[in-house]
Amino acid sequence: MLRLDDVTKRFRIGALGGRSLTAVSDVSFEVAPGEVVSLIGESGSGKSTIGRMILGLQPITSGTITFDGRPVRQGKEFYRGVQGIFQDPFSSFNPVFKADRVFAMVKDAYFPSVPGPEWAARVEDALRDVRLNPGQVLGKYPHQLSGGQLQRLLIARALLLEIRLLVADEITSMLDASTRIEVLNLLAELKSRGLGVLYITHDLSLGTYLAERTIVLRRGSVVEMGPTGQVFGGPLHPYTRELLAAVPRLHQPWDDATPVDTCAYHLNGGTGVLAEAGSGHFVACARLSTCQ
Amino acid sequence: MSLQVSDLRVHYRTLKGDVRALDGVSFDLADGEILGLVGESGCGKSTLGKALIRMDGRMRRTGGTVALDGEELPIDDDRRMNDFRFRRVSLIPQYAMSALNPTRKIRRLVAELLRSRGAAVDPAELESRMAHVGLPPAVLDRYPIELSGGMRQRMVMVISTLLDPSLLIADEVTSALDVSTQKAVARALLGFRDSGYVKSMIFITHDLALTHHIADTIMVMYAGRLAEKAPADVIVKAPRHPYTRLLLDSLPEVGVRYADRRLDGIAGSPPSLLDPPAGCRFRDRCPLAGEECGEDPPVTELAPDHHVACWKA
Amino acid sequence: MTALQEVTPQEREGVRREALYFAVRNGKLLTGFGVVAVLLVLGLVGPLFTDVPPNQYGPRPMSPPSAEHWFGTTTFGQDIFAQFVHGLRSTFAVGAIGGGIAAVIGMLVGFTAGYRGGVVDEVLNMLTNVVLVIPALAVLLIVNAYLGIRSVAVQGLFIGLTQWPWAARAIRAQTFTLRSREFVDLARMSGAGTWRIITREIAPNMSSYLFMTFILLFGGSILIASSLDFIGLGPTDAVSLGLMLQNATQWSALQLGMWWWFVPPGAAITAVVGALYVANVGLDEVFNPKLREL
Amino acid sequence: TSGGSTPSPAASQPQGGQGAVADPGQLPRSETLYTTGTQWGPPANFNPIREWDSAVGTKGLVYETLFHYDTVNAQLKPWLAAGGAWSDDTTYEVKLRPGITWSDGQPFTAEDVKFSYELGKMETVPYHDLWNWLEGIEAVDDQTVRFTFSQANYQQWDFNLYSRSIVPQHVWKDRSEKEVLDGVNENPVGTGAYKILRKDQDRVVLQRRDDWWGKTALNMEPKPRYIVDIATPSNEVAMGMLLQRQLDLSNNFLPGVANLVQGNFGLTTYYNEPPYMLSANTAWLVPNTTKKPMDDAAFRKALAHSINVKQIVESVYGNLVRPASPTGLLPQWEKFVDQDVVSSAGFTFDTAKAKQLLADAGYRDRDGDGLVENKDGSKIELTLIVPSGWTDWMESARSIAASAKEAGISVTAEFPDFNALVEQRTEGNFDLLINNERQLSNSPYTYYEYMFKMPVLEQQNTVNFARYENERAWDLVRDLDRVKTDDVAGMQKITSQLQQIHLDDLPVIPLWYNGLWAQHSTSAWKNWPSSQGNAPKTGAVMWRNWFELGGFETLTQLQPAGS
Amino acid sequence: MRRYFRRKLLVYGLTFFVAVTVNWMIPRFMPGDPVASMVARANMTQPQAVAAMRAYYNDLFGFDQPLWQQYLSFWGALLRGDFGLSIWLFPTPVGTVIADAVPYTLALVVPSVLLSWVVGNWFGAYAARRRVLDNTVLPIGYILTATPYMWLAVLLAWGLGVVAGLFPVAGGYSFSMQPTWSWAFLLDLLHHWALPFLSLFLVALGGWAIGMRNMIIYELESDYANYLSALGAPSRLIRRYAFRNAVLPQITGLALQLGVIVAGALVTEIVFAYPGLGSLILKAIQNSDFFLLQGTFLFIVLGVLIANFIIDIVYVVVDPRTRAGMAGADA
Ligand SMILES: Nc1ncnc2c1ncn2[C@@H]1O[C@H](COP(=O)(O)OP(=O)(O)OP(=O)(O)O)[C@@H](O)[C@H]1O
Ligand SMILES: Nc1ncnc2c1ncn2[C@@H]1O[C@H](COP(=O)(O)OP(=O)(O)OP(=O)(O)O)[C@@H](O)[C@H]1O
Ligand SMILES: [Mg+2]
Ligand SMILES: [Mg+2]
Repeated sequence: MLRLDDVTKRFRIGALGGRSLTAVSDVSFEVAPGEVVSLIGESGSGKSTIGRMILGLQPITSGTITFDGRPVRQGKEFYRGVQGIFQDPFSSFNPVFKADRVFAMVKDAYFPSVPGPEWAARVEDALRDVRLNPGQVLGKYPHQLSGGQLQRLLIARALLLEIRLLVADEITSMLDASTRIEVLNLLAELKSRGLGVLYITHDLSLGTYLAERTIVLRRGSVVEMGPTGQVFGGPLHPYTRELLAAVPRLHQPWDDATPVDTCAYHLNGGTGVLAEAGSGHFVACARLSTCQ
Repeated sequence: MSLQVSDLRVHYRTLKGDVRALDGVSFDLADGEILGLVGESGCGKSTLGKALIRMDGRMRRTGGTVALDGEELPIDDDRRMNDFRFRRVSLIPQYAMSALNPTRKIRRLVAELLRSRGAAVDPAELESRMAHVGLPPAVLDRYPIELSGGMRQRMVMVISTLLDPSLLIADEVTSALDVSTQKAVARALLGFRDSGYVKSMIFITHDLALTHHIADTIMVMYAGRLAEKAPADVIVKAPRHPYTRLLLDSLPEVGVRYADRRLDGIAGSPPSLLDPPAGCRFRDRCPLAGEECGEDPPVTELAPDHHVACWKA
Repeated sequence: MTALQEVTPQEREGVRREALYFAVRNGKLLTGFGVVAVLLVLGLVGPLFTDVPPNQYGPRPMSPPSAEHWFGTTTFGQDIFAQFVHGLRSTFAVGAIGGGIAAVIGMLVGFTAGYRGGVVDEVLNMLTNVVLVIPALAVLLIVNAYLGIRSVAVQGLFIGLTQWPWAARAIRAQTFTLRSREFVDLARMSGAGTWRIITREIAPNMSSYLFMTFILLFGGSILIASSLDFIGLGPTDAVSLGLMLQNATQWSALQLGMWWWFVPPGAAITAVVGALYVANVGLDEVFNPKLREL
Repeated sequence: TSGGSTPSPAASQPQGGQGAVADPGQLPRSETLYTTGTQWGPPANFNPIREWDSAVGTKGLVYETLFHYDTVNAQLKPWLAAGGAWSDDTTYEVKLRPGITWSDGQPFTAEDVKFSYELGKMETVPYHDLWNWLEGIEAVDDQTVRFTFSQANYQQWDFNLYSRSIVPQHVWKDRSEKEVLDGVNENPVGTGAYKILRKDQDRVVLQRRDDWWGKTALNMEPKPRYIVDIATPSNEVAMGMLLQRQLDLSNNFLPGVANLVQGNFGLTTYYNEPPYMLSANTAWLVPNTTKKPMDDAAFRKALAHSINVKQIVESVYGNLVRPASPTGLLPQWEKFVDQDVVSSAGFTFDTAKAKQLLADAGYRDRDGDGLVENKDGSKIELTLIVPSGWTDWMESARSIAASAKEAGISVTAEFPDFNALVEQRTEGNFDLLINNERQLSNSPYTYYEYMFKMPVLEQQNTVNFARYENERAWDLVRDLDRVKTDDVAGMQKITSQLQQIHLDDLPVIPLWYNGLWAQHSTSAWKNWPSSQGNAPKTGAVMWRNWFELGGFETLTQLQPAGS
Repeated sequence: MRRYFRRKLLVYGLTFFVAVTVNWMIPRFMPGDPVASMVARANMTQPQAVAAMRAYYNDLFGFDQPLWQQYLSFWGALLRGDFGLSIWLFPTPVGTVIADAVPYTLALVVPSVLLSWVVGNWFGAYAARRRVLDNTVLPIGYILTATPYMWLAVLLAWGLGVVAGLFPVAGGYSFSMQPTWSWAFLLDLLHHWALPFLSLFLVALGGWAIGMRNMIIYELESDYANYLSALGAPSRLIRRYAFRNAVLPQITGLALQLGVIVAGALVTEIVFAYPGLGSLILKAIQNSDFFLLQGTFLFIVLGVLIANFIIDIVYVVVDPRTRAGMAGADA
């Protein structure tokens, strides 16, 4: 369904100089219908950039991204099938308008001919799907709603379009623990209805909760990717291991005993060629054989 | 006893009335102790931190006292409080990334700050503390903007503790960092306590798991009040307050899969602090709530050092 | 144009209700708008009550303020009060036209540059800089001298055409921060076009900022217009405060002791512009919680 | 009359004073005359050929002419020349004064005079047209110059005698045409009573030459040792400086100065009552007679009757000017005014009469808007242009427009940029304008030349902007030129015919006499010209080309205020 | 860094090009014929003489060449520093006219710009967040910036000049003086300079004070200020930091304001008959002296450009943020 081939993105940065920064380099992967792929990596590793390129919101420097075989590009047709939800629910709503304007915008663009009452019914259905009480959320300003409510409004909005791919960029980072888990549960239900999801996060625990497959990103490059169980159960790349070791876990102290071995990843910055280490499990490590 | 907070009430004055962000909080903090402060967003964690060092213009103490090393802190007297700041109480702010004046080199900044507080810089000591958090001395000759976020964060840690304060308040110092930096910073904080740079510390965060790793004691707050306070392991392993338990339940662990075990959140949302209802404030969301919860639950010491404010605990 | 700060748009709870609350309690805002409103009403209503045409010669030249001539008369016996109220009108008109045009151009350029970015931004930025660096008054002098300015509207037009760059710059910077907001992307994903996003998503978010920009442009236009009038490049077919000043000076009003001819127009310009600036600071305080008096 | 308050005198004291003499950089106040009102910007050149923009005093104080013209007694006054006479109808002989030297010590001779007039042979020199009727010049001996004419235009010749600067041949002889016309002529060498001491952005400082020939030959001495002529950018600044007593003579138009003259400010003018000033030139309303309906003399007459000149004189000028006689001839030419003609054909402000004249000529209001239409029914919408920034004229133009409207003629005042106005005037694309480009001179010839000069060209540069064509009038003007200047009766005969034509046809409508603006402060210098007692009757004026008309003589009559 | 200067230079180059081109177009495409007005002023009557003069001046100013050639030779002359001849002050070269006037204008503009900037900033910084000062003295700042330059100037000239007699109202130095290197003369220069300077200074002062006050308030709310006060640093130190950081944007503000201040100087010079560029420009306009106008205009543009360029460099040097490339939008 969605396919990235050797996608690279470079930014020009700095007010004075003409330095350039490679935010994403040579990333390739696929997302199938009904599949949740989680994209994990530290801050600034290029996760959001990938998401935005998939949504056509940012031009690609090189490589191709196709959806159903066609290159992505802005336009009504494309967005009918692909939608995104961003990190910050508060900034996803225009603060000067009522929150339900996001529905009106969808109607204006995609369903201009649907009569008002019917549209209202559809909106209410979608809201109930995301377990929101329409009476509680409609007609309010964004600041009058909680982060979880806003988040679910956005998901409901996407549902109205019967999308097939959702790019969910850190959609829970602002939420407290309990709301967070509710949003994740909702995504899981949608997935079972055939929705493909690209789940972007830097929180490893959340990544594993939902995803079939996991992609670990470091400085814009994929260092390891494969079925979630394999990546977390038997991480091959030292960086993945280090990440996992740094995650604070409730019932288990930080594992100081697992020093990160001085391997190629430390010596040469970790760029290796992606090589298949197991079925569907790829690692980019120059010393894959020794590490294993 | 390094810090004693008793029945502290701090309100924010707003147009619509007072926001009772801290509504009668009491706790003690021993020398050498690290207190982890957790709780849902908006429950008053930062308010507590600010109240202990510098109240902003809208904050007003409406009751309670704070004593540090047996001496009462004049927390609502900005001028008198100045004597305590930095020397006795210090702070690593939430905004540590932007807490350094962008147009001064670090060395000069530190020198000027210290001189203004009547202290002199000991270059050797400074460099050794920097080394402690993994900062090379060369950092001193850079502008803050030339440092990465994590470096700035660590530099602020060093600066804040230069005068060996008794109490250090660290407010969400790690939430903007990725896991590996987070770990390094947390380690450094522990090291500061161990080296005696600070006597005790309040570590404010919303990440229970992280707190668990560095705090000796964890205090859970809910809607401006204390919910539960106990040694870290106890909170994690044997929580008594229903809120603490639900909070812990909704934390996914690495490796936990939706397909395997579905986690649930806490339904509902905390009450408004503008005009909080009488009685237990968690009542509306609490699965155990009963008749008696209409009354304010007193804080009781269930076990040594294990304080809980709940009728059902 | 000095007092405009870059304010990140606020989206705190109840911004608007709160803003209103502070607005009606903000002394600066109330004084500022109060003064402007009084003078505006005087300019709008005044001419209806003075039946003498402002430039008509009267029988009692050079007379000091009296019950008959509230502000006295000129060397030619013209009623200064009549000129004053008509002049206020043109002053407001030139402010509105000049400020309006500059605001529109500034907004067009600023929004486009800030939103589109890239090459468009570079080119517009270059244009802005070019216009910015060329001293506006010098250009206005030349344009005025050769094309001749007949009416307040034309004067306002020319002022507007030269005054926009700093506004464009300020708006560009604001747009820059807003365009990376996620609701803009959301709008795009709802099929909205560039123009629609700018007008329906971005602009409403900076309405207070835009308003403040307009206020400063308004005041600036009045000052520029008065300078032009003063050096004899004012509209020939109109009465304006600047022209009154020019006439008063040329006919040596002060030297001949006719302070009542010279003082009111200058004082009124100062009052209007000063009040606008003060109101602007007040607005700033209302919309920016950080600046509110604690 | 103006009510209002009379301002009180300023508290300031005259600056400078005796104490300052010790300072070499400072001009002694009691020996220095401060003037302004001629120069409006930095002094650009000292070239006497550039009579219109050379620095103040270049002609008159530094360079001199053969004669001066006495406006009071209406006669030429020998200056560099000891005398001159027509030896026959077409030959004029000038005898020069002996013993005159140039400021560089060289003697002044007949060759210099010959050379100076022969410069006019260059096409671009302003008096080039002299050579249309001047045949040749001969320096008979060192003191005698003989001019031979193909056609003797006596009136014009007298004008040339007191208008043309004599320049030293030994300095100028190698100059090219470009240098003669455009040269700055730094360090001018002249015969005059002053030399240029220095110049700066806003001033020219002249110093008296104590070896000036006139001291003995004319028994005259200009009193100020120094003259500082200041370029003030505007009248109000001049007024401020007068009030501060930093200025002795202002030749600016200072509106409201009547109040100051009446008040106790030590300011005087020629008359101490209206019109305060002598008259310098006539301001005319010039209709474009090639356009409808200004091509109709009846319409022009009606227009003339509609103008309330009295109101302009009183309100705009505060009585600083006086209304012009219908002939427009300056008061100094009063003897040429034919009162019979004036009373039969003259006009006065009379709105009813104006309406009557319009109606009689067929201009009627057909659509009831109170304004008349053309005979063919088309609307009349005239614009009256004066240069933008000329405040008094702008006000006057507004007044004319208003009073014309009263009579039913639609006139709007417009104020184009001066340059644009010049273009319209030159091309003839205007309806009405105000003009005053002829000054007082030795002969009404110059006045009528302005009015009737033919042929009318595509571009009219300086005269006959009305583009009025009347062969007979032009013939009369030329006849006037050929009358000897002492034959007053002969001149009168012709001028009265010209007045008849003028008043019948009104190619230009005289409005008022502009003043010879001169307001003097008595704080440092006294004995300024005045109508009263035996004070000098000459004009106190530094304007270019006016030194020969009495301006210089005024300087010789001044007395230090302390004496 | 290099890229930054390249871009700046490009903008300046472009501005200069545009300014010069507009400038060149003025006398050629605007109504009114400069030669006609020169001829008219010379008071000639004879058609032949008029034609001769016309031809002569057309040739002198090159109006008889094809336009493109005029344009090219204009640039050529310009690069040689030749601005042509003034019409009004014929035959003085425009360059000379300007050179004579410029010292006066610079003497007026430079000190008033710099001093008002320094004093205004200092004053605004001092008043910020100090209730009494903020509410009593700063309104004066607003009034001052809102005052039309000429109104204040005329009031000063009349009040302190004519009525009080403390200052002269016209001229660059006493008309009785001759320029020498003596104290008396320098004093006299100062005496004449004082009022025009004061009027420029006062108006600009208010603007800077307000701008600075607002900046300081923002700075005092910033994170680093909060941090410092949480550590008990005295407000003196915090204000010093705030001042330094707030001054940096004011430097760019200075560049932006230059054009405005030049305009103010123009009007002020006219009021005080100060023999600088302002009076020249006015007269050039009134006398349709296109060439002088061109020259002065170019001169001002050049001055503003150079000043801007200097400010740009200063800014990069003093603000470490620009060097690290974090300053965001470029100036
Ligand atoms: N518009 C932009 N211009 C310049 N650089 C950018 C831009 N957007 C992103 N970057 C840079 O690209 C890199 C990747 O950014 P990205 O937002 O994709 O990271 P991320 O993995 O989503 O991080 P986070 O977890 O903090 O959201 C970062 O270094 C960032 O600074
Ligand atoms: N300046 C203020 N004015 C009014 N109310 C405030 C102000 N600051 C905080 N509050 C309110 O006080 C309560 C406690 O805020 P506080 O910042 O202490 O929460 P917190 O626990 O630190 O939350 P977080 O985890 O989001 O940092 C909240 O309800 C908040 O809305
Ligand atoms: Mg991101
Ligand atoms: Mg009619």
